[in-house]
Amino acid sequence: MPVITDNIASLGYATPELVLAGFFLFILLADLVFTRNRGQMACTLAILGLAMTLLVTLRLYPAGERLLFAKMMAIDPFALFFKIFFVGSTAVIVLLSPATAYIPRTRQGEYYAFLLAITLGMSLLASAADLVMIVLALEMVSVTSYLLAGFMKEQAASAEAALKYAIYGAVATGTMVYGMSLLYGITGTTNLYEMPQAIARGGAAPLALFVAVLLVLVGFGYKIAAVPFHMWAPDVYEGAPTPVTALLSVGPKAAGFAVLIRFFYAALAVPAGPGRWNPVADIDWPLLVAVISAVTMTVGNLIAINQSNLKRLLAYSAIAHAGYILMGFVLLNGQGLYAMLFYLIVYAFMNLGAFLVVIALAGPLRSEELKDYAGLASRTAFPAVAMAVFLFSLTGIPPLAGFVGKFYLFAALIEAGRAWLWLAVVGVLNSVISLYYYARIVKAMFLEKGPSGRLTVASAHQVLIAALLIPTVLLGIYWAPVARFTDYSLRLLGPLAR
Amino acid sequence: MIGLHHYLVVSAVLFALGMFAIITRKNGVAILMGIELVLNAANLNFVAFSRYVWGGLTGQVFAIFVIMLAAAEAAVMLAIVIAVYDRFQSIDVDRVDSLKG
Amino acid sequence: MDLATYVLIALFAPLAGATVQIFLGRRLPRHGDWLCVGVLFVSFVASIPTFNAVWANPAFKLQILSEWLTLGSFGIPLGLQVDGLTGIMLTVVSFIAAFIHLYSVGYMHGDPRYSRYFAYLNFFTFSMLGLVLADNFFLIYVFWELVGLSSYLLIGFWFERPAAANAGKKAFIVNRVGDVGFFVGILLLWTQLGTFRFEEVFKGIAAGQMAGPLLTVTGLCVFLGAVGKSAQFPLHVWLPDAMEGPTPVSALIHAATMVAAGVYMVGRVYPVFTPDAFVVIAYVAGITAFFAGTIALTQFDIKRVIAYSTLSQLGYMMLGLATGGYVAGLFHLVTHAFFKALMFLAAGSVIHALHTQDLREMGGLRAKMPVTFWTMMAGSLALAGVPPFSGFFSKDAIIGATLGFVMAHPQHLLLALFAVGGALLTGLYAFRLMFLAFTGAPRDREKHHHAHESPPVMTVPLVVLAVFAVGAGWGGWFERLVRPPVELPHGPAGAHTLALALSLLAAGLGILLAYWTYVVGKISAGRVADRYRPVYTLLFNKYYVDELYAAGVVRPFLALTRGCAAFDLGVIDGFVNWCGRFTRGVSRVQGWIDFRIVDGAVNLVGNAIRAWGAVLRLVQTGVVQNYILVLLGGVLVILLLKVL
Amino acid sequence: MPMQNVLTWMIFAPVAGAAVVLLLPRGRDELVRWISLLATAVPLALAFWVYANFDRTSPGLQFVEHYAWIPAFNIEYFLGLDGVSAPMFLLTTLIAFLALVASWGIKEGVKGYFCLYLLLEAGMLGVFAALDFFLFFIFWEVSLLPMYFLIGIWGGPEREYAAIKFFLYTLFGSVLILLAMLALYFANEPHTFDMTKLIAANKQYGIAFQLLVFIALYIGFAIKVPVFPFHTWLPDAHVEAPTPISVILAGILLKMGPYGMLRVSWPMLPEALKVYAYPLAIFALINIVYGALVAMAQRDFKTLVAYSSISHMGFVLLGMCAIGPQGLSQAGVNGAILQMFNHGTVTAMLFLLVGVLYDRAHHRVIEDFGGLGVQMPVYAGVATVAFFAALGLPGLSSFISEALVLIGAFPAYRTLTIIAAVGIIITAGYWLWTLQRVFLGPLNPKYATLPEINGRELVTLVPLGALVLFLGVYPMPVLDLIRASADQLIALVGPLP
Repeated sequence: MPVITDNIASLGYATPELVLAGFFLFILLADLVFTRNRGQMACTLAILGLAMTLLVTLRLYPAGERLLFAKMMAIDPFALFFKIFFVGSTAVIVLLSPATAYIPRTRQGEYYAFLLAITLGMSLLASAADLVMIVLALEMVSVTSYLLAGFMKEQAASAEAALKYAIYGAVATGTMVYGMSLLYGITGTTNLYEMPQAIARGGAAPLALFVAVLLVLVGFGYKIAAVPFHMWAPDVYEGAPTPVTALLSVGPKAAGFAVLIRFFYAALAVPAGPGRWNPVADIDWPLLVAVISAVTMTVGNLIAINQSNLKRLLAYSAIAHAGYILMGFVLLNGQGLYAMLFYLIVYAFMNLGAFLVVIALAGPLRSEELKDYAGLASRTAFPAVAMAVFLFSLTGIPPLAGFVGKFYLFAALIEAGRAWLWLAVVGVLNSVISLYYYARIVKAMFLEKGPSGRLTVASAHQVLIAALLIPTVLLGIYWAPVARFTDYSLRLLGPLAR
Repeated sequence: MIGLHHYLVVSAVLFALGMFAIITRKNGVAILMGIELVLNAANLNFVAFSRYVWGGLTGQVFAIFVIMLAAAEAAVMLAIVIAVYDRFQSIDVDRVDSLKG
Repeated sequence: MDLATYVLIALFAPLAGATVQIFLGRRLPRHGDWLCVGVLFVSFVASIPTFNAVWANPAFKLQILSEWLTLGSFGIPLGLQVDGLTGIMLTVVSFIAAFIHLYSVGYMHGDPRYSRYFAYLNFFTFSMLGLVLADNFFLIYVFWELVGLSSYLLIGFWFERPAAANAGKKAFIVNRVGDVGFFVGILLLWTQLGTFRFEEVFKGIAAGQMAGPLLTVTGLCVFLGAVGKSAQFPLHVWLPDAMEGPTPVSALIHAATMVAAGVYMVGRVYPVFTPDAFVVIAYVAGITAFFAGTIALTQFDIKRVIAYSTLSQLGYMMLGLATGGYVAGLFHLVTHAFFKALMFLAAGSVIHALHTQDLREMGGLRAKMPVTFWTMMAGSLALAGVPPFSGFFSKDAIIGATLGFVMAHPQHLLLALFAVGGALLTGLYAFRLMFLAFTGAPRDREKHHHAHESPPVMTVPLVVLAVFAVGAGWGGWFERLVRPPVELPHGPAGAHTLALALSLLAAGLGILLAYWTYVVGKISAGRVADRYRPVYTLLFNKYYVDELYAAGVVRPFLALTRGCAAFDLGVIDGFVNWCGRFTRGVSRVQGWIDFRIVDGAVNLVGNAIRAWGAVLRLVQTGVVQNYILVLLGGVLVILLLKVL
Repeated sequence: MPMQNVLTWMIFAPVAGAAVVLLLPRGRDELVRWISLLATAVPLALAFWVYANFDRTSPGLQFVEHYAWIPAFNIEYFLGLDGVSAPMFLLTTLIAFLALVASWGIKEGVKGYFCLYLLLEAGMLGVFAALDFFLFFIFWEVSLLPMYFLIGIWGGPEREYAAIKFFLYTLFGSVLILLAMLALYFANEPHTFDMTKLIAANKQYGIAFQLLVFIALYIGFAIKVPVFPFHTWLPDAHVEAPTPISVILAGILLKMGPYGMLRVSWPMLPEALKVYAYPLAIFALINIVYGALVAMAQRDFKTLVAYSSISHMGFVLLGMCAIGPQGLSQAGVNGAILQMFNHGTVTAMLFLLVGVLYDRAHHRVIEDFGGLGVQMPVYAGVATVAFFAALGLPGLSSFISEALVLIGAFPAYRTLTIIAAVGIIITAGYWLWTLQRVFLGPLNPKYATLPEINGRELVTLVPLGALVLFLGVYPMPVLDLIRASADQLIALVGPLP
C-alpha cells in the first residue's frame, strides 16, 4: 500500500474531514454572528456541508488505497464506504430535526455543529490506522456523543443519560487506552499495519497479548454496544433526544465496526490466500467474538421483549443487531466482512426508518410509549405501514432488505462449514424471538383498538420516511448494485478478492 | 535499580485504584478523578515502554495526546455533572437512576 | 343395438333419473315420480335382452372394458361383465326395484320431500346395478360404498326424527367397519397378484400365486365387507334400526339392493375364499341365521320382525355359500328377494292402513285387506319354506348343502343344528306375524275401523311380486344359469333326502306351534315368556348387542377422542406454556415483574422467553457503577475462561 | 400479452391489482372489490390457458422463465411448472378467485384487506412456480406476512393470539428452511440455488449432510402442513381467521408444506429420505388418526374442520412416503399430489360452508344447531356433498386420492396402512355425526328464520362442488398433469432399501 508521509500532500486525501471540520467551525461562527433564523441557517449549512463532504468523498475513489500522514490514516474504499455511510445517516438526522421539538430554538446552531463534529469523528475513526488516531477519533465521537445525549439538559432524563454515557464511555476508553499501552509494550509500534510482523517477531507471551487485545476490545465493544459492554446503551438511548438516539444507534455503532474490523484484520490477522485470514500468534479471538456475538443478540432480544418504551425497545433491538453483525466478523474471510458491510447498509435504512417513525409520531402523539401506539394504523396509515415494514425488515422477513442482510450473514456462516453452524442456529432462533417484540408493535398499531382522531405527521417526515422506506423494500428485491458496491468496499488491505 | 517492572506494577496499581474509585465513589467528581487515574496508568505504561524497551518518541507522544484528551474529557464531564446537579440537586451517581430496566 | 348398449342403458337409466330428479325434481309435474318409475322400467326392459342372452347360452360372457386411470404401470380398470349370475341379478334387481318404485308412488304420496325420495331411490338402484355388473374389485368397492351412501340417505330420509337420523348414521358407520376390511382385502390381493380384475385374481389364485393363511386372511377381510353389508353377526346391528326408513326403502334394502350385495359379492369372488375361511364364514352365518330367528320371535314391531327374518335368511344364504351350496345360497338370494320385497310391501300396506307398526295393535285385518293378506300369506309360506313356494326350493338346497358339509366334517355338527333350528324358528315367527296381524279379533278397534285396502298402485306390485314369490322356485332355471366358479366337493348322497325331510318337518312344526299359540291358544305366549323370563328378556333386548357396543366401543371411543383433544390442548399446546408458567412462578417470588399477559399475545415459547428477558432486565439497575461492574466482570470472566 | 411470460403475468397481476387498490382514494370500497376481483380473475383466466397448453407427456418443466437476478449470488428469477406444481398452481388461482368472492362481505378496512389478500395470492402462486430456491423462499415468506395481518385484523375475538402464533410458528419453520437452503447452496460447486441443478447433484452429498439438512427442511415444511406435533397453530389460526382466509389457509397454504417436501427434500436428499421414510410414515399415520380423533371431540364447527384438515393432510404425507420398490409408488405419489388438490377443493368448500352458517347464526357450536336440513335444504345438500367428499366417498374426489395413497403405501407399510384405513371409519364417524347434529333431527326453533344460502355464496361453492364431483368420477384430467412428473420424481428418488 503506498504511503504518503508528507503531511501537506496527505491533506489532499483528507478532504472529507477538512470539509466537515470547516463547516463545523463555520456553523459555530455563523451562529454567533447572525441573529435571525439561526436554526434554519445552521441546518442549511449542515446539509450543504454534508453534501460537499459526500462529493469530495466520491472524488477520492480514484485514489485507490493509501496511507496518509505518516501511516496515521488509511484512505481506501473501505474507509470511503463508511464515510459515505456516516454522511448519509447524519444527513437523515439533520433533515428530520427541523420538524421536531427536541432541540431548543436557541441552541440549534450548536446542535448541527455537533452533528457535523460527530460525523468528522466517525470519518476519522473509519480511516484510523494508528492506535493514537484510533484513540483520538474515538474520543471525538464519544465526547460529542455525550454532549448530544445531554443536549436537552433541561430534562432530567437527558442529563442523566449524558452523565451515565460519559462515565461509562470514559471508563471504557480508559481501559482501552490501558490495553493499547500494553499492546505498544508488546509490539513496539502503534501502527496497525506494522503489528502483525511485530507480533511475529516479538514472540510475546500469548496471555499478555490476549489481555491487551481484550482491554482494547472493551473500547470497541462499548462503541458497538456488544454484551457485556452494552449496558450504557438502553439508558442513553432512552434519555437522549430521539434524533440523537437514532444517530447513536447507527453512526457510532457503524464506526465501531469500522475500527473493529480494521484493527483486528490489519493488526491481529495475516492474509492466508485471497479473502482469507489467519489470526496472528494463535490468539483465538474469533471464538471470543463469536461468543460475544451469540450472547449479545440473545440478551438484546430477550430484554427487548419486556420493554414498553419504544426507544428503549429499539435500543435493545440495536444491541441484538450488533450481535447479528458480529456473526460476520468471526469468519476471518471476505464473505463475512462483506455480509457485515451489507448488513450495516440495510440496518441503517431500517433502523433509522423505525426511529424516524417514532420521532415523527412523538409530536402529534406526545408519547414514545408502546401503549399509545394502539390503533395507530387507523389514525395515520402511512407511518404505521412504514413502521411495520421497517420492523419486519429488522426481523429479517423477505422480501425486505433486512432479510437479504441476514441472508448474507447466515450464508457466510454456513459456507464456513460446520464450525460456525451453532452460531447460525443461534442467529436464526434469535430472528424468531425478535419477531415476538417487533410484532408486538405491529400488533398494537394494526390489531388493537386505540383512541380515535386522526394524527397529522409533518410532511417533511413523511417524505423522509418514504425515502427510507423505498430502499428498505427495494433492496429486498433487487440489491445487485449495492452488492457490487459493498464488494468493492472490502478493499481495506490491498485487494480482498472474495 | 528501578526498572520497567516497577513502572508496570505502579501502573497496574494505579489502574486498579482508578477502577476501585470509579466503582465505589458516589460523587460524580470523584469518579472523574478515578478515570484520570486509569488514563494516567496508561500514560505511565506508554512512557515506560518507550523509555526502557523501544526507544523513540512514539510512547511519549501517545502519552501527551492522552493527557490532552483527558483534559477535554474532564471539561465535558464537569459540564455534564453541573447539568445533572441542576436537575437532581445531587451529584451522587446512584441517585441518578431513573432510567433503568 | 348390441347387448353392451342394453347393459349400459340398464345401468345408467336410474343414474340419469336420479340426476335429473335431484336438480329439477320439484319443478317437474307430479314432482317427477313418473320419471323415476319410468327409468326403472326402462332399466328392467333393457335388462331382458341380457337375460335372454344368458338364457340362450349359460356360458355366455360379455365384458365391457376400459381404464379408469392409468399411471404408468399402475392402473385402475373400469369394466363391466355379464355372465349367468349377473344376468339374473340385473333382471331381478331392476324388476323388484321397478315395482318398489311403483309402490312408493302410493306409499310416499304427500311427503314434503317426495321428489328427493325418488332421486335417492333411483340412485340406490343405480349403485346396486353397478355393483352387480362390476368386473373388478376396485369398481365393486366403489359401488359398494355408493350403496352405503344411498342407504344412509334413505334410512335417514325422515331425518327430522332423531331415531331415523341415528339409524342412517349407524348403518353407514357399521358398514364402514366392514368396508375397511374389504378394502384391506383388496389391497392384499392387489399387492400379491398385481391386479384388481376378478378374472385375473381368480387365475392367479388357481395358479397358486397366493395361497395358505395369507389367502385365508385376505378372504376373511373381504368377507368382513359382506358381514357389514349383509348384516351378519356381529355387524348386524344396523339392519333392525334401518326400519326407521320408509317401508319401501326397507323392502328395497332387504330384497334387492343393500343386504343382497354382500351375499352377491361373496358369490362373485367365490374363489378367493379358502376352505378355512369358509369354516369361519359358515359359523358366522349359522349364528346369524339362528339367533336372528330367536330375536324375531319376541319382537312386536311388524317391520322389525321381518327385519330379523331377513337377518336370519341372510345367514342361510351365507351358510349355503360357505358349505359348498354355491348355487343354493345364491338361489335363496333371488327367491328371498321376491318374497321379502313382497312381505315388506305388504307390511307397508298394513302400516299405511293402520298408521301403526305394532303387532299388538293389529289383528283381524284379513277381511279388511284381502289382497294384502293373501299376498303376504304367499310370502310367509315362501319364507317358511313350504313347498311348492319358492323359498322351499332354495332353503332346502341350503340345508342339504349344510348337512352334506356336516356329514363330511362331523366336527361342525353345530352348523346343522343352526340350519334346522333356524328353519323351525322361521316357520314359527313368520306365522306368528301372520296370525297376530290378520286373524283373530282386532285389538285396536279404532285403528281397525279406519283400515282399508291400499290403492291399486300399491296392490298391483304386491300381486306381481306374489306371483314370483310363489313360482320363482320352479323349473330349475337357476341351476341352469349359475355354475360354481370352482369345483365344489359333493356331499354324501343321503344328505339331500335327509335335508328335505328335516326342513319340511321343521317348517311344519314351526307353523303348527304358531297356530297353536296364536290361533288356537293352547300355548300362551305370555306364560312361556314369564316362565323363561331371563331368556325372554335377553331375546327381547336382542342379546344386548347394541348395549354392548355402546359400552364397549362407542363410549370408550368417544372418551378417547375427548382425551386426545384434551391432550392436544393441554399437553402439546401447553408444553412451553408450562415452561413459561414455571419461570413466571420463579419470578413472582421475586415480586418483580408484572407478567400479566398485557397484550394477550402470549405464545408457547413467548412466555418462557419473556420471563427470561424479564430476569435479564433486573441487571439493568440504572446505576452506572453497576454497569461498569458488569463490564469489568465480563472482562474478568473472559480472562478466566481463557486461562482455564 | 406475450405468453412466454405467462407465469409472471399470473403472479404479478394480483400485485398490480394491489398497487391499484392502494392508490385508490378512501371510501371507494365497491371499486376496490371489483378491481380485486379483476386482479384475481386474470390469473384464473390464464390458468385455463396454461391448463390447455400443458404438455401432459413431458415430465420436464414447462412455461419456463429464466433470468439472472442477483448474479453475484447466482440467484435467478426462475419460474416453471411441472406435474408436481401445476395442479396446485392452477388450483390456487381458482381458490383465490372464489375466496375473493366470499370476501365480498368484508366491511371494515376494505382497502387494506384486499391489498393484503392480493399480495397473499401472489406469494402463493410464486411458491408453486418458483424453481430457484431463493426465489421460492422469498415467495414462501411473502405469503406469510399478509396472512398475519389478515388473521390479526379481520379475525375473530382471539385473532391477535392466533395471528402471532401462526406467525411465530411458521417463521420458526422458515428459518430452518433458510439454513438448509444455504447448506445446499454451498454444497454445490459452483454455488447455486437452481433447484434443477440441486436435484441433479443429489448423488454428491454425504449421508450425514443429507440427514441433517433433511431434518431442518422437514421441520420447516412440517410446520406448514402441519404435522403432529407442530400443528397447534392451525386450529387457532383457522378458527380466528375470517372465512375466506380460512379457505385460503386450508385450501392452499397448507399444501405448500408437502409441496416443498416433494420439490425440495425428496429429490434433493433421496438418501436421507430412505433412512427417514418409515418414521415419516408413522408421523403421517399419527396425523391421520390423531387428527380424526381430536376432530371428533370438537364442539366448534370450524375447529372440527381444521382438525379434519390435519387428518386429511396425513394422507398426503403417507402417499409421499410410499416411494418404494414395488412399483406402487406411482399410486402413492400421484395419490399424494392428487390428494393435495382434492383436499384443497373439499376443505375450501367446508370452510365456506361454515362461513355461510356463521354469517347467519353468529356462532359455530355444533350442538346448538339441528334440523337445518329442513330450513336450508339447498345449503344442506351442498354441505352433504362436501361432507361425503371429506369422508372419502367413492364418486367424490377425495376417495380416489385417498385410495391411491393407501394402495401405494400398503406394500411398504402394511400395518400403518391398515391403521390408516381404520382412521377412515373415524372420519366417517365425525362427519356423519356433525351432519346429524347440524342438519338432521328436529329443527331448532331458534333457527327457524335462517335464510337459505344466497346466490353469491352459491357462486363460491358450486364450482368447487362440481370439481369435486367431476374429479370423483373421472380424475384423469388432474392425474394427467401429474403423472409424467411423478414418474420422474420416483425415478429420481429411487427405490427404498
